[in-house]
Amino acid sequence: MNNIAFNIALPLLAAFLLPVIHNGSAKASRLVGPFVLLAMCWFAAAYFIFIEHPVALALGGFLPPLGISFHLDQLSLLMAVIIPLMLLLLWPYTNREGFREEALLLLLAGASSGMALSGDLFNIYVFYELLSVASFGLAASTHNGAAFAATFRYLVISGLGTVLALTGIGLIYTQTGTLNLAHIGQLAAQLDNNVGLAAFALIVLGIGVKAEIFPVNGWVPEVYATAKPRISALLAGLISKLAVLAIVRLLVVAYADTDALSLLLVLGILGIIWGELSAWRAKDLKRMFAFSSIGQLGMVLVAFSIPGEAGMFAGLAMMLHHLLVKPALFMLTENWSGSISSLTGAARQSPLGAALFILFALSLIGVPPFPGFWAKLIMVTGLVGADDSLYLLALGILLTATVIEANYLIRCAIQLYAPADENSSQSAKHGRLTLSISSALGVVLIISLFSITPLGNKLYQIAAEASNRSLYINTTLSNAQVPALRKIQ
Amino acid sequence: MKSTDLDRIEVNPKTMPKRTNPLANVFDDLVRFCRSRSMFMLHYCTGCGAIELPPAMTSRFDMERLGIQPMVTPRQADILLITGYVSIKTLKRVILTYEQMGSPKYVIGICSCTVNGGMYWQSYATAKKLDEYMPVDLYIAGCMPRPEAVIEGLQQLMDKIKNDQANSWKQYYENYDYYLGNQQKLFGNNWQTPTDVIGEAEIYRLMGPQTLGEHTKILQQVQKPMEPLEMKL
Amino acid sequence: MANSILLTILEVILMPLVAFIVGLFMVLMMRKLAAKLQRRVGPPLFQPLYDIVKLYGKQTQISHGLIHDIGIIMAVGGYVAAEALLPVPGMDGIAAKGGLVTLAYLMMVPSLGLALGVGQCANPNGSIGISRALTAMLAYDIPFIIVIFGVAYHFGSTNLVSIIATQQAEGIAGWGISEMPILAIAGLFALHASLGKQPFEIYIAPAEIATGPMVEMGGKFLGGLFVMQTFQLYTASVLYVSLFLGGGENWVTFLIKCFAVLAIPVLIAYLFPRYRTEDLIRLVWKWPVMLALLGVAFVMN
Amino acid sequence: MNSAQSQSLNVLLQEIEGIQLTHQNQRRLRADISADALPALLALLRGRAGYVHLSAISCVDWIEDDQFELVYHLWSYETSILISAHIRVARDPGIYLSVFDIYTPAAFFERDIHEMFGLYFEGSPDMSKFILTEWDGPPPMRKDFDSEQWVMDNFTWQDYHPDWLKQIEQQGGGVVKSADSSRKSS
Amino acid sequence: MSMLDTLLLISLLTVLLTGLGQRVTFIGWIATLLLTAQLLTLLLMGKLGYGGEIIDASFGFSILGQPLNWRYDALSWFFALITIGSALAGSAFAAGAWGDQYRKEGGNPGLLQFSIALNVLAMLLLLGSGDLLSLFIGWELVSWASLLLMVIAGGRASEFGMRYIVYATAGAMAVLAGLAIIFQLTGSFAYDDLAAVAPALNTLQIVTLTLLFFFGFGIKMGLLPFHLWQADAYAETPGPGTAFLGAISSRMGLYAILVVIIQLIGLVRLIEIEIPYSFLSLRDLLMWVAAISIIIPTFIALRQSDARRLLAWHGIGQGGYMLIGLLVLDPYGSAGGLMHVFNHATYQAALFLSVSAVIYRTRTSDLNRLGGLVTRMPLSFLVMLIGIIGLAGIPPMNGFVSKWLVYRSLIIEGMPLLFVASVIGTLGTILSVYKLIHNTFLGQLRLEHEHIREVPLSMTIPMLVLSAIVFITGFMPGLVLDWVGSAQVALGMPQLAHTLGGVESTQGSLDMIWVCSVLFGGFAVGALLFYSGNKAKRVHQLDNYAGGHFLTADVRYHYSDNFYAGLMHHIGSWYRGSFLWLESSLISVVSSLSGGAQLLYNSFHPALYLLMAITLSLYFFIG
Repeated sequence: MNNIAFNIALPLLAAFLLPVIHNGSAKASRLVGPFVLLAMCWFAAAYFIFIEHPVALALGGFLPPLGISFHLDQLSLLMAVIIPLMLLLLWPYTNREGFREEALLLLLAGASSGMALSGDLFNIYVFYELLSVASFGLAASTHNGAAFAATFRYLVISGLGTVLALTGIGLIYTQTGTLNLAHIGQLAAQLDNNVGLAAFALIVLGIGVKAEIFPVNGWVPEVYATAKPRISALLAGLISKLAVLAIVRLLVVAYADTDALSLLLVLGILGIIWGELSAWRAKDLKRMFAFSSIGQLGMVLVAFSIPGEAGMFAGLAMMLHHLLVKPALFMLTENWSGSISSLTGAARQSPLGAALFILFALSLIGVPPFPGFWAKLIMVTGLVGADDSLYLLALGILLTATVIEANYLIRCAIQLYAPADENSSQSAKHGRLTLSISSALGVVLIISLFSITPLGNKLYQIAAEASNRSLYINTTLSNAQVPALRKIQ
Repeated sequence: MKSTDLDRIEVNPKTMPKRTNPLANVFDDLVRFCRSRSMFMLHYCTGCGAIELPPAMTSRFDMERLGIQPMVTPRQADILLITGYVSIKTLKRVILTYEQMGSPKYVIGICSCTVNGGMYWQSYATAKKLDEYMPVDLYIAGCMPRPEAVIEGLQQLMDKIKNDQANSWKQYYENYDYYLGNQQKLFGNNWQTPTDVIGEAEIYRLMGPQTLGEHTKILQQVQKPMEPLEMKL
Repeated sequence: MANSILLTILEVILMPLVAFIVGLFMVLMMRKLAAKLQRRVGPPLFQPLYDIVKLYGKQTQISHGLIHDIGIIMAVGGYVAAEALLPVPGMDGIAAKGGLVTLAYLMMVPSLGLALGVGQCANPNGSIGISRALTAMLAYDIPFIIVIFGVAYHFGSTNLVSIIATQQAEGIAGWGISEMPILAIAGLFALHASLGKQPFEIYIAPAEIATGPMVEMGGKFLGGLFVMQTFQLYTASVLYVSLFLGGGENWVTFLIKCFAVLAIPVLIAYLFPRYRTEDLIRLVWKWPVMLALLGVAFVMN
Repeated sequence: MNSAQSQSLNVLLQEIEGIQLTHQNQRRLRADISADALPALLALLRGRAGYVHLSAISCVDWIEDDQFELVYHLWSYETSILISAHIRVARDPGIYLSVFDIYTPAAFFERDIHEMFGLYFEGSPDMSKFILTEWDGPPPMRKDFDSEQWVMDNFTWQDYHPDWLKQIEQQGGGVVKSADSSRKSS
Repeated sequence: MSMLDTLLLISLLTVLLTGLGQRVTFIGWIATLLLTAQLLTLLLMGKLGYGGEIIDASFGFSILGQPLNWRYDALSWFFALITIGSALAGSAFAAGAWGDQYRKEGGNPGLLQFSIALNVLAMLLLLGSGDLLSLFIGWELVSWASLLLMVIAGGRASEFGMRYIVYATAGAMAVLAGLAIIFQLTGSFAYDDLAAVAPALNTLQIVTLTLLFFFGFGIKMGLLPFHLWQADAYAETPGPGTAFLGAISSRMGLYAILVVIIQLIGLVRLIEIEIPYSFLSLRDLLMWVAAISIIIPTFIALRQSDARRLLAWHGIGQGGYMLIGLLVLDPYGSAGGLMHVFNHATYQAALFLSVSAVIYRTRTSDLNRLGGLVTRMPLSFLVMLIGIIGLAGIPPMNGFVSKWLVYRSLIIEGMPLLFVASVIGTLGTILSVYKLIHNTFLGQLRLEHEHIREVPLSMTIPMLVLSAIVFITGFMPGLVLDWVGSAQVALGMPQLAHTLGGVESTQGSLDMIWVCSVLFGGFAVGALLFYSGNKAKRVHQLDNYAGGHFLTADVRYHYSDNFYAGLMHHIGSWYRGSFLWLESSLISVVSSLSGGAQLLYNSFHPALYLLMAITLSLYFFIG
């Protein structure tokens, strides 16, 4: 039971040992990363399959609320499985620059698994810090001026964000006197005043930097445009989801039905408007996908701000769908960089790439048979369910945003199939690796298309469990288990 | 211009032989009577005589009581009024208009210029004898005959039609070679009108012995083909 | 059932003949009135008949193709069929089987047929004439349709036979003209415009486009158009009589009414020069449409 | 129109050497000049005296002197005096230069004169057939062309006593019926 | 395995075969064969058209707790018949010589057949939808499938396709919003739940639902404010594709309106709702939208100089008739509206095919560069003649019957201004269809078209079959009125009592058999009279009256440009393209907004703004 902690420890250890192994034998160091990720997958999957009810692990023998405790319920374990899988998919197999990027990726893996699993607010903050450090390194890995400038800007905003998050956590600590999420949940009454709300706002703005929430996502287009497509896929696809999950955890536990929800809703709506509108005018593919991911994350935020199970369900559906589609689209930009007008006739040079582009675009817009439509349908029914005029406004904006999204995505698609003219680039051919990655994601999308009903029920079950506040509190406080380091199954 | 050409055209055309069964004759008389009582006049003012026609049509002399209406296009008209001197350029258009009319058609030459060239007799540019170029039914002399004279002429034409003496339009088909010869003399050998007179003569069985001659041979060499656009699948 | 079919077939054959004869006299009356207005003697009694027999008696004539022939056949045939829908004293024909709206559309078949025939003459004068004729039709058909709506709504049915029956039931007071005077005036205006006589004669303008559609019509083609003219006058006046003047109780009063109705536009016609197409549209869309709408407003409540 | 203007005109015209001016009346001035001085005169008049209007070029065939006389009728709206410039051109080569570049309407007059008199104008834009499109004989208005003779050769004449005329004469000739008997209808 | 399953299965099979076999040369014939198979299975379900009961599909799944099921009733059978019929005509036309020429010019006939088959499958799914969710899924599939058909031609066609898809997505989102509101009211997407709760809805809900659905479905039908995309998009599609789209694609919007507004919400509610400050009820407003979308597109069609665009604009105009007929709510009007869907499909497909035949031979559809083709392409002329008589709604053809029904209901229900508006539409149609046939087939034949022959048999047969249908259903409208009657019953409207010839009633009846036979009797009399005269000699087109002028072939003696000069002189100034201005202003608003939005991301001092925002919120929260 206690080896889930390995999921965090192992990658960190591997990250630090990598330079040593590299000096030993370069070939061996290449194998370390994938091996560690496979192990992480194995452990997390083992837990995810056998768990019936959420389990709280008190690390280091100290019972919560004093000690650090991990909260393992289906949602966090699901994320724990997804993280290594995505990293395996986006691992730099053909990497020649040496081990630094691999080490950072392993660091990223460890930090994100920690953030997904941990049940302690400060612990989440620490892992979040580790995560942003790793993402700075990765974002700057293209070693050119634009990348450095973008990463620097990202650094400034992220630093400021962490300061805010810390003040937020401090405020919560002054109010409730504890940092354990479950304990905070128990004392939620004390946070139900202005200070509590301000604390939540600060944490949202703080952690929101990575979750591309409206005011703090100034860095997104520059970083995604200049970073390697694999890195921006990771950042946009995976890391932003973890940040959102952290906020949602706090929301479910402490601020269940306060007007924190409307704060999230407003930020989500603004995110959608800003994201979709600026994507409409974007000139090159990478920036367009960056803005579109801001818009999509705005939608995810709006979905999570729906009170109760329906909100969690809709949010999870939108999140997982975006996690599947966006990395694939980013991978396509590997050979399709440069302005969109240079892409005219690119479909002739890489027909499979264009077909995949259209598949993912249709699913993103929400054309019926594709899972994107079902996610959007859940969200729409959820928004209507919460009969409050602000939610109806959100529904309206969501629908108009879809129209704008359809406009610029189909404009690109038609541009691809238009006859090639003089300013279309000649090197629009896709590499075999990138095509294989995005087609793998495409296959997953199509499988989920056919098996939509079972997936829907499983997701509903996860959402129900995750949004159950009382279950969270008493699993952590009442029957936390002490993991004996000795018993390793 | 040998005089022999002249007498080949009998000047006062003999009446057509009566048809055998009486009913056909009654029908022919009726049609001839209606033809005489309803004449559509193509108001082709080629020269100064045309100024006499409006008074003939309006209230004082009122041609309509005789059944004569002015019409605009040759397709609808029966009478072609040549009112005045016919210059060679105008003669080309007059011949085209004449050939575009549906027969039985009648030509009335008003003013002495059509009879013998009138006061322009020694001009190089005018045609002297109209009936060399097309069969003329009636001349109304006078250097602009008064409306009474015009009406009198038209009445004489009505009488001629009623008792079947106004068949000169058949002359044009039966003696087409003679007329074509005169026309080619004036306009040169590659003179051609869009209407296919020889084809028409064949269709309506009006081919006389003199229809084809050396002038029509010249015409056939020069003529650009003008077969009608047949509907074909 | 069988003899009623035979009866209707007999009526359908007889009505066009009656229409042709009455139409001839209507044409004669029109030309006589025109002559009298211009202080002329005017044509003899059977002049329209002479013209038609002479035109059909023509020995050579030209045609521009099969569609040119079919155009004239449709023009004459369309009106022959339209006559069968116009009830006359003693004969109802198939008026009960197709109402007022069918008649209005059947009167468009001849103009479409003529338009096709003239189209194949391949003469721009004809095409310009036809484009002006169709524009004039667009112009005068709007008040005509409003009048039809008013009458049909007032009598509650589009069946001409029942319209005439209701009018004759109450005598003069029941006539359309006494119950809907404004509509009657608008109807007269529309009738006049639909005849295509002097002020609205832009599509036959002899000076500018050489009698428009009739430019290439000689011999039996022009004869067909003269026959169509007789039918046109007859249909217009009989329709007006059956809508507003209570239809025909017996032939004498019926003919008097028809000739009186036709005399009015003819008298007006020969005193006016021609309107240009756009002025014609402006005039017909302004006054008759206003009158007709006013009439319908009265009918509606 | 007053004498001051005509005085200044005379002074102006003296610039063309060899010009003889005769005042037919107050509004008409005739100028006889040599053939090669004409363009200079026209340019001078147009430039300095407001003679913007070349109303006509007429041609006279002096067959005895074996010369054509060309008369250029010029009109000015300021002085409103009609100047007609007369020049003489030899008949047999029959070639003169065109003034089309000074007065554009000259093209038509020159084309007409070429067709009627056979006088060729070098530099005139169009010297093709103008009115007599069917005529391919000699220029008809030259005096050495005898129109009547040509007509006698090419045309035949109406026979003045054909038998149908005799037939009418037996019926008393000319108008036989009186006017009122011919009135057909009431 | 109900009949519906076999139908959908064959349709799916067609899609797969045409999709995989695009390289095969005779793919067209395979597609035609399979479409005939679909037609046969549909006819086997024929008893639906004569009052049979509903056929349910055996497959149906429930996704995320919402049941999805498919069923066919008389209404969907009627629409399905038209869909498969026009698709069959289109693909048969494209299968033969047209396809070979299209391939030689670089087009891909296999792709065209594939997209037609895909459209048919999508439409069959939409027509069979058993609940609102499957309706919406079918709706989205149809709009995306028709996008594929529109962008095949590439070049400008993809621009128009792009513009179409923005309109279509906006429409779909409006429908989604409507569905969401219904879900909020009834908690499920089933038809009968909505029908149950409909009477209890308050006015605001009814108005929002109607407007949303009319906005959503109206875009596909090309109702007035949203009609800009249709003409260009349909005209640029390759030949048979236009015929299919023009005939049925925009009628899917009408089907959806029928199902949702008339069948479920019920039109009676719409009549009671008064619009403030105006004497119009909501239904009257919708009828006026339909009436205006009859007139304006027809008079825009009048000015077009491209044959395909002229016909496409008429497609929009005729859609207004169907809506007006259905909104009158009396058996005549609704029967007229439904029958007009069938009639319009037949003659619009025939007209588009004949125009494609002309393009096949002369390589141009510009009306000012055609003329005099009647002597060279008589069959296409005959098809276009029957088509335009149908489109103009003149007696012998079926267009007249449906327009007569609509007019009669407008007269008896006493709606004068609507009646006049629709008649103005008809008159405008007559003018512009004559311009179409005159500029293409009549007038002087051009030199370069002297050696043109009639199109091959594989193209004339579909055209002639369609025009035969137009004539037969005009002569005996009873055939179609049976289907229309059972569709009315399926919609829950009173059925129209009709005979084979037409309609019997005291307030004015129509018997097309009598009217047509008298008309042909009249033509016989006219022919008798005509051929009693002497024989007429056929003359060349240059043997024409031109005021004495000798016509030569190099001067074209033909009038076709600015055809209705007099009319245009009068109403020319009314064409100001106000809708185009509206659309472009909307686009500029969006682009300026997006410019503003991007400003935030290009600014260099995010941290400062962030700090300011935070201190402000802190002061607000804690202070």
